[in-house]
Amino acid sequence: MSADQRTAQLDAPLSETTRTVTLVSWKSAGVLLAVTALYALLLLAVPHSGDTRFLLSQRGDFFQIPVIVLPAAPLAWACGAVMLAATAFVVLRTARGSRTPLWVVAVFAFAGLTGFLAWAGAGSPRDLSVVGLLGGAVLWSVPFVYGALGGVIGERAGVVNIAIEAQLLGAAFTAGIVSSVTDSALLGLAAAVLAGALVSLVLGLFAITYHVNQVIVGVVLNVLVVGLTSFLYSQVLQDDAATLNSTTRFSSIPIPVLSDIPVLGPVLFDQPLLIYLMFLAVPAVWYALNRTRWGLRLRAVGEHPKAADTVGIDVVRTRYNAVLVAGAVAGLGGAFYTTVYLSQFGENMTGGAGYIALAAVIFGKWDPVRAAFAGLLFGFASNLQNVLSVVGSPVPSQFMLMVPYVVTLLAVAGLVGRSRPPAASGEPYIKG
Amino acid sequence: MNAPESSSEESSEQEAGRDPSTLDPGTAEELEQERAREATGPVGDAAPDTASRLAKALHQTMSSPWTVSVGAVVLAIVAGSIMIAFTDEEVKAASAYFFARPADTFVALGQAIGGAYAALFRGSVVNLQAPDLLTAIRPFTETLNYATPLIAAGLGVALAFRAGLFNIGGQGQMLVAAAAAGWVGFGVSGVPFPLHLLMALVAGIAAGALWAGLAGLLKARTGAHEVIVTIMLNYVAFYLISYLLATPGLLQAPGSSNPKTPPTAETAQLPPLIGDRFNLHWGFVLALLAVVFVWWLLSRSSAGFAFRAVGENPRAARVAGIDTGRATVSSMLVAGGLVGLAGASQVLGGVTTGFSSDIDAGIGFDAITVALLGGSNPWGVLAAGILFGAFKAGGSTMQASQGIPSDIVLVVQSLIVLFIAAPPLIRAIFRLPDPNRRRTSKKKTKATRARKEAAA
Amino acid sequence: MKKAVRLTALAGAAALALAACGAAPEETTGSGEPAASDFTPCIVSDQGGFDDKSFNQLSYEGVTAAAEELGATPHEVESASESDYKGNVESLVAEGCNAIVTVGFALSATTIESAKANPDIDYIIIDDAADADFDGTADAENIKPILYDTAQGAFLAGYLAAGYSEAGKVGTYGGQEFPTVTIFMDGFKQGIDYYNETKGEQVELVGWDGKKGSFTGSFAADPAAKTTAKNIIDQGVDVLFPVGGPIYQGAMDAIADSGKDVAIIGADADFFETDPTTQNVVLTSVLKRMDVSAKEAVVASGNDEFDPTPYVGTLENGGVDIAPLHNFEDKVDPALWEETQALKESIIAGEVEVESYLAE
Amino acid sequence: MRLELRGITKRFGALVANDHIDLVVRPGEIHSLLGENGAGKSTLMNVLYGLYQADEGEILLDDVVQHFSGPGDAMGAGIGMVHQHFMLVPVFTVAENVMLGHEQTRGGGRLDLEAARAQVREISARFGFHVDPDDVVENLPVGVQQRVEIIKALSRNADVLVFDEPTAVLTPQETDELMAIMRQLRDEGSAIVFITHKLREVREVADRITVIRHGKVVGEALPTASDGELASLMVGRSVELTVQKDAPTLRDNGLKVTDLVITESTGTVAVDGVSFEVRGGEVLVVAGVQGNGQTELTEALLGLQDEVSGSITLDGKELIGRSVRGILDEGVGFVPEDRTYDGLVAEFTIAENLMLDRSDGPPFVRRGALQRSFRDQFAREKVAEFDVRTQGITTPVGRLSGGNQQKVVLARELSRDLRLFVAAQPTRGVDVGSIEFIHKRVVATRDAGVPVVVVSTELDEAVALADRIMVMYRGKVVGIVPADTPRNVLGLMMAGISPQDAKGEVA
Repeated sequence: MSADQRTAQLDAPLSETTRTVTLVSWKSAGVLLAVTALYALLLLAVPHSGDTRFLLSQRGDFFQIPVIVLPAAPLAWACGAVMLAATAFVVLRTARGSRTPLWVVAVFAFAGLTGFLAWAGAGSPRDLSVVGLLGGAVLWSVPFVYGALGGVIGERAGVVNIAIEAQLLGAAFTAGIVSSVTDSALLGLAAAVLAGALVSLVLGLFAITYHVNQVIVGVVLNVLVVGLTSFLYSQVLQDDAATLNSTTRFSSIPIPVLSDIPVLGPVLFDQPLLIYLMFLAVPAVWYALNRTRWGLRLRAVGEHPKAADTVGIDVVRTRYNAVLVAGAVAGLGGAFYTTVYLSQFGENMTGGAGYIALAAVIFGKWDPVRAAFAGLLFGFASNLQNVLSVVGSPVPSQFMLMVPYVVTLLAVAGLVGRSRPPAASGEPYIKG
Repeated sequence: MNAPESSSEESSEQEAGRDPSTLDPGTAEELEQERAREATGPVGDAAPDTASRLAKALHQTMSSPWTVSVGAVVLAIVAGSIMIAFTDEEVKAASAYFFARPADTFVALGQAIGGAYAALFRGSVVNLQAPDLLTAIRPFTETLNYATPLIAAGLGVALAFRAGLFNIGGQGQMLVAAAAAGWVGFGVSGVPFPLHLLMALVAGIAAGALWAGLAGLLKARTGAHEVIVTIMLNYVAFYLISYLLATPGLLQAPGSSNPKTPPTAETAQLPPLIGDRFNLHWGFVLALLAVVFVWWLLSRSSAGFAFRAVGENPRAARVAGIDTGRATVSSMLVAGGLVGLAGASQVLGGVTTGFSSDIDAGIGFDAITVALLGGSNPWGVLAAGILFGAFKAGGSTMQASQGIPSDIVLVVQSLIVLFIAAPPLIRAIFRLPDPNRRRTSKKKTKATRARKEAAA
Repeated sequence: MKKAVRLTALAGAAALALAACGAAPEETTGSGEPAASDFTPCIVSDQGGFDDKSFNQLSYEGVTAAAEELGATPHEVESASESDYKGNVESLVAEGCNAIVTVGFALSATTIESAKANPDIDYIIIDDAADADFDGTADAENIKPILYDTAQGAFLAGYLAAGYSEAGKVGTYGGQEFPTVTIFMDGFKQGIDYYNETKGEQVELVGWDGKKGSFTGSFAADPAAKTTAKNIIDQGVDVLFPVGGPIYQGAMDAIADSGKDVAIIGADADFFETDPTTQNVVLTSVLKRMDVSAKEAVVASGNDEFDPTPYVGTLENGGVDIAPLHNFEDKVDPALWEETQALKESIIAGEVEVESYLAE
Repeated sequence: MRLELRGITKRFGALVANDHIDLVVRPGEIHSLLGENGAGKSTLMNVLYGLYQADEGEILLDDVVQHFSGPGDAMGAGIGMVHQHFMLVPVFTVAENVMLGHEQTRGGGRLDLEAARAQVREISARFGFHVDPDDVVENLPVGVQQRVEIIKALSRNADVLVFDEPTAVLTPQETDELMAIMRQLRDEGSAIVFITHKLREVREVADRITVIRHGKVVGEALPTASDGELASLMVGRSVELTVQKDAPTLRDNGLKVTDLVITESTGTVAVDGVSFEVRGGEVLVVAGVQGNGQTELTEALLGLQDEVSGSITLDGKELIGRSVRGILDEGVGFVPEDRTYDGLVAEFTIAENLMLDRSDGPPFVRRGALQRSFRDQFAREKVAEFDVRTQGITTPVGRLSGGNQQKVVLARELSRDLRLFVAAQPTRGVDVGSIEFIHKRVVATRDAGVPVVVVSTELDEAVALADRIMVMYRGKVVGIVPADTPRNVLGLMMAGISPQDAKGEVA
C-alpha cells in the first residue's frame, strides 16, 4: 500500500470538517445607538443657532480657500441623520448575523464629529481652522503613535510595556539635556532613543530576567522615572536652564509641491523630521513584524515561547531585543516633547501620554497600523479641546479633556469587538 | 496583560509556606518529581539533629519574604543616600578636591546623609530636641496621620490583588469619594455631629465603591482589562472633579472663583484622636478597623473565600459554582469602598479646610506600593502604610531642615517596590539563600493562563 | 551587554575621578561670617514649587534676598499636594521659624490655622487675603496678606497692545482659571475696550471674553501651553499675553513655529530681564513685584517691625507696574507709549477706573 | 547517524529523574523507549534535545561527544523532535512554523516564504502528507498538526528523530498512519526514538525496546515479548487492567440530552446535535480522540458553556440556562478534565479545596463566616476515607501528587448527594495505584444508583468502566454501543466511521 493510497483513505472522514457559525455581538450596535441618542439629546437640550465658519486654508498657503460658512443647526441635524442611518445599518446587519464593518464606524465617527463641530462652533465669530485641527492632531499624536508602536513591539514579544510613560518621559528629559548642550536636535533624538532603551533595559531586567509581574514593574518604573527626572530637573536643569534646558528643535521641512495640497498639504507635508519619520515608522514596524526574520521570531516568542525555544530561538535574548527596540521607538516619541514641540523640559511633561499610548495598543488590537490610527484618534481628541476653547465651545473644557479616556473605555468595553492579545503576553518565560 | 498574580500568590506562599512545585499532570517529568517527593518524604520534615534544625531555621529566616522586604528597604535607602549626597552643596564642594583631601568628602557625606536621616527620624518618630514630651511624640502622630489614608487605600489595592485584580484606580476612587464625602460634609447642614459625619463617610465609601465597581462590572461583563479601565477612570474622575470644582453651585465654595470647596462642616469632621494639639484624627481608628475587617473578610468569611479562590484560580472557582463575575464586581466594590474611606478621611479629617482636585495627593498610586510592600496581607499593609506615612512626615522635615528635595522620597519608595517585586535580585545582592531552589514559576504561568482564559 | 555596562561604569568613574582632582581650599578658621542673626525666615510653596517662574519663585527670591540682608539662613519646603500643606507649615514651625511666607490661596486655611496656634510667629501670605470669614480683614493678627491689583498693570498693557496691534486682534490665555490669573485678563480686556472706546477702533481680544476663555489647564510649559498659544495665533493675533508662570514658553515656541511676527506681553516679572531668550519678542511685561514686597515684609519681621496690615500692590505704590519697552522702543509709536504713561497717571489719580475684585 | 547516551543523570533538587541511563540507537532502526507516565522518558529526551543539561553523562553522535546548550545545538547536530505537546505557534501558517528558527531571507531582511512553502510542499509530497503550507496551524486537525511537526524536523535534515508520545492525540487509524511514516523514515536511514507507554504500538513498530522505570533502565526487550512481560517490566508488578463490576441495575431516572449544540466563542460548533440518555445505575463512557467535543459536552452539563441550545434534563428538570451553582445544587458531581486548571486551587489547603464548591452556605458557612472547625473535621474525615496521602489537611493541595490531588477532587465531588456524576479523564496523569482506587469509586457511585458519565480517551479504560460506550467524532455522536464491542470497531468509530460500516469493515 503506497503512502498516497493510505492518505486517500484517511481523507474521507477528514473532509467532513467541523461546522462553524458566525457569532455576532450586539455591543457595537448598542454603543452606536447610545452615542447617537446622546448626540441628539445634546442638540435638543442645548440648541445652538447661527453659522459655523470652517477655515480650510492657512494664511500663506499656496491655494487659498475661502472660509466656508455653514448654518450650524441644519448641518448638525443632517450629520445626526447620517449617524442614525449608520446605526440602523449596523442594527440590520447584526440582526442578519454579520459583523459590523469598520467603514460604517468610520462614517459614523466622521458624521458625528462634523456635526459636533458645527454645533460647537455655531455663532462664534472665530474661524474653525480645519488645518489647525488636523495639523494639531498629527502633532499631538506623535508621542501616542511612537509610544503605541513601542507597546505593540513589546507586547508582540510577550512583554507588557506599561512603562511607555516612563520611556517617553525619560527620553524627553534626556533629549532635552543633550540637545541643549550640543545644540543639535539630532543628537538629542539619538539620546532619546538611548534613554528609552535604558528604561526598557530596566523593564527587561525585572520582567524577563527576574520574572517580576510586568504590570507592576511598568507602573513602578513610571513612578520612578517621574521621581528621577523631577529630582534631576530641580537639582541640575534649574541651576543653569540657559545651557541645560533650552533645547534646539527640529524645524519644519515643507516637502515641495505636496505641501501645497489644500488642507492635507500643511497637515501632512509641512512637518519636522520626527513626524516624517513617524509616517515611515508605522509601515516599517508593520513590515518588520510581519515580513522579516526578526519579526517572525519576535512574534513566535510572544505567542508560544516554548515552541520558539525548541527550534533554537533564544527566548530571553529575543525578548530583550524586542523590549529594547520598543523602548527606543517609544524614546522617539519622548523626543517629540523637547526636540520638536517645546524648547525646554518640564516636570512630568508627558502627563499620562504613555497610558494613552497603551490604550491605543489595545484599541489597535496589537497591530502597529491600527494602533497608530488609534493614536491619531486620541491625538485628535486631545487637540479638539484646545481648538474649541479658542473658538468658544459651549462644552466645558473638562469634558472635552475627558474624551480620549471615555473613548478608550468604550473601546475596551466592546466597541472594537473582542480582540486577542499575543498568547504569551505578560508571562515570564521559564525554561524547562 | 494580566492581573498581578505574583503579589497575591507570593502572599499566600508566605502564608502557607508552600513548596511551589509544579503540578501539571500532563507532563511526565513532573510526575517524576512527584514520585521522588513521595519517596523522599514530605518537604516539611525537619531533620532530627539540632545543628541542621538550627541551620534550617536560619535558612527559613533568611529566605522569608520579610527578609527580602527589609533588604529592599535597605537597598532603597542606600540609593536615597546617594541622591542626598548628590544634592548636598558641602559634598559637592568637598568632592571637587577629593584626592587632595578625601576626608573632607567623607565628613561632608556623613553629615549630609546622617543629617538627612536624622531629620527623617525626627520628623517621623520622635523629636528629641523638643521641649516637652507631647511635642516630642508629635512626629509619630504625624506619621500615623499620613498613614491613615495610605492604609485604607492600600487595603483596597491589596484586597483587589487577592481577588486577582490590579486596581490602579485609587486616584479616581479617592477623588470621587472625596467629592461625595465633601459634598455631604459641607453641603448638608442642620444634622448633628455623629450623624452628619456618618452620612459623609457613607457617601464617600459608597462613591469610591461605585467608581471601582464600574471597573469591576466592565471587567466581568465585557472582559475589559481592569488595568486599562481603572487608569482611564482616574482621568475621567479627575476631569469630572475639576469640572465640579470650577462650577458654582456644585463643589465650588460660594463667593469664590477658586477651584476649591468650602470647608467641611464641624459636624462632619472626624474628631481629633488625642487632643486638639495633634492632627491625628479618628480616621486612623477607622483605618485600623478596616485592617481588621479585611483580615476577617479574607481569612474568615465566605465572600473572602470566593475572592481568594477567584484570585488564585478563576477557572476552578467557576467550576466549583462560584460566580466569578459577581466576585469580580463585589471585590472591586469592597476595594473601592476602602479606597473611598481613604478619600473620605482626607476631606473629613486630613484637609477639612476645603479641597481641590489633587486631594488624592498621589495616595492612589502610593497605595499600590503599600499593598505590594505589605504582601497584600492586611497586617502587612498596616505596617507598610505606617512606614510610608513616616516617609511622608519625615520627608517634610528633611526638606525643612536639610533642604532635601521631596522627589527623593518618591524615588526611594518606587525602588523599594521594584526590589521587593524581585526577590531573586535582593537575594543575589545580599547573598541570601533561595527558599525555592527548584523551578518555581511554571505554575504561575499556568495560573496566569487560566486566569486569562477565564477572563476571555 | 554586561561588558557594555562595565565600560559605562568605568567611564563614569573616570570622569568623577578627573573632576575630583581639584586642590583643597585652605582651612578657614572662623573667618567666614557666622550667621549674623538668629532670625529664621521660612517659606512654603504651593504645588507649583519654587521653580514655577511665577509667584512661588518670585516670593522665594524675595525671602532669599531678605535673608541675605538680615544675615539669616532661610528654610524652605515645597508642597507636592494639598495634603502636604498642613504638615509642611508645621515642619517649619518645628524648625523654629520666626517668619513664614506661604504662597497662594491654596495655603490660606492652613496659614490661618497655624497663625492662630502660633501667635509668636509672623505669617506672610502671598496672593490671598487670609479672610475665610469674609469680614474684610485677615483672620489672625499675625498674618500679613500681600495682594496685587494686577488689573491696573494689565489695563495699561491692554491699551498698549491694542494700539500696537496691526492686525486689530490680540490674544490672551491663562494657566488655570484662578482669580489671580483672570484678574490679569480682565484688566487686559478693559484696557483694550478703553482703547476702542477712546479711539473708535475695533481691536478684538481672542481668548477671554470677561467670563470664559482659553486655559492650558496647568502652570507648566507643557504641550497644552504651546497648542493653546498656537490656536490663538492661528486666529490672526499679533500680540499675545500668556498669564501663568512658564506657560509663556509654549507661546515662544508657537511664535517661532508660526514664523509670524507676534509679540508677547510678560506677566509677573519683566521677561526682558528674567529670560533673555524673550528679548526680541517681548513687547512689555505686567509687573507684579512679589519679590520686592515679600522681601520687605520679611525684612520688617526680622527687624521686629512686622506690620500685619494687608498690602495691596497697585500702580500707585509701585507694587504693580508695566515694564519698559526695551527692544520695542523703535517699533512702538512714541505717542502711544506716552498715552500709556499718561493713562497710568490717570489710573493712579482715579480718573480712569479699573475694575477688579481688589479695587476699592 | 548513530546516537549513544552514556550514563545520563539528571537531578531536580533532591530527586533523580534520570539515573545513569545508557541507550544506543542505530541508523535504520526504531528504538522504543517504554515506560510509565513519569518514568523519566521525557526528561531524558529533553536532555538529548538540549532543553535540559545533564548533570552527568554524555551524548555521542557517530561516536563524537556532543555538547548541547540549547535545542539549537541539538538540531544543528541532526536531532529532530516531534513533541508530545506540539511546539507550533498556533497563529502562524504551516510554512512560518516550519521555517521558524532557520529562516531564509531575501533582500532587505524579507522572509523567503516561497522557499519555505516549497520545502513544505516537497516534504509533504514525499511522505504523502497533504499539508498546505499556507494553512494556519490552529485551524488544522491535530493529526495534520503532528505532520507539521514531522515536516519541521525533516526540514532541518534530522538524522535522529525523537517521537515523544506521538499517538496520544491520534485515532487508531491515524496511529497506523504514523507507524507507516516511521517505518518509511527508518527505511530511508533515520535513527528513530519512539517514546510511549502503549505496549501494542511498541510491539507493532519497534525494532528494539528499552524499558525505564523510576529514572533507571530496567531492561531491554524485543518486539516479540508478550504484553504481560513488557507490562511487568514497565510497572514493576503485574497489573490488573480490568475493573470488577456487576451487571448494572438500571433506574428510571437519569440524564437526558437532546439535540445539544454547543458553539464556542470563535464560532466553531464543538458539539453538533448530540442526543443520549444515561439512566441511574449505569456508566456511559464518552470515548473518542481528544478534541472531538467531549470536553465541551461535559462542561455544558455543568453550565460552563455559554452558547448552548437543545435540552439537558436531569430527572426531568431542564439544566440549560441555569448557573453552575444551580446545577451543582441539583446534585451534579463533576470531575473536570484538567484538575489543575479547573478542579483545584493549588495555593489553597486540602481543607479549603474540599469545601470549594460549598463556600456559600451551611454547613461550611453560617452568616457569612466560615465554619472552620466543621471544615477541618470534614477534611480529616474525607482524607481518611479517600486515602489521600498527606502530612495534614493544611497542606496546600499543590504539594500533593497527581493521584492524591485527584482523590481530593473525587472526595469533594462524591461527598454531596449526587443525582449525576460526570468525570472527565479521571485517571489522566495518575499513578497506577490511584487509578485502581478511582475506578472503584466510580463503580461504587454507579452501584449507588447514580447515572455516571465518564469521558476517556483510553480505549482500555473505556472498555473496562463502561456499561455503554458513546463514541464522538467532530462534535457528533458516531454511535452508542455496548461495552463489549470489539476494540477495532471502536477504533474505526473513533475515526468517524459509523458502527455498521465499522463492523462491516472489520468483518
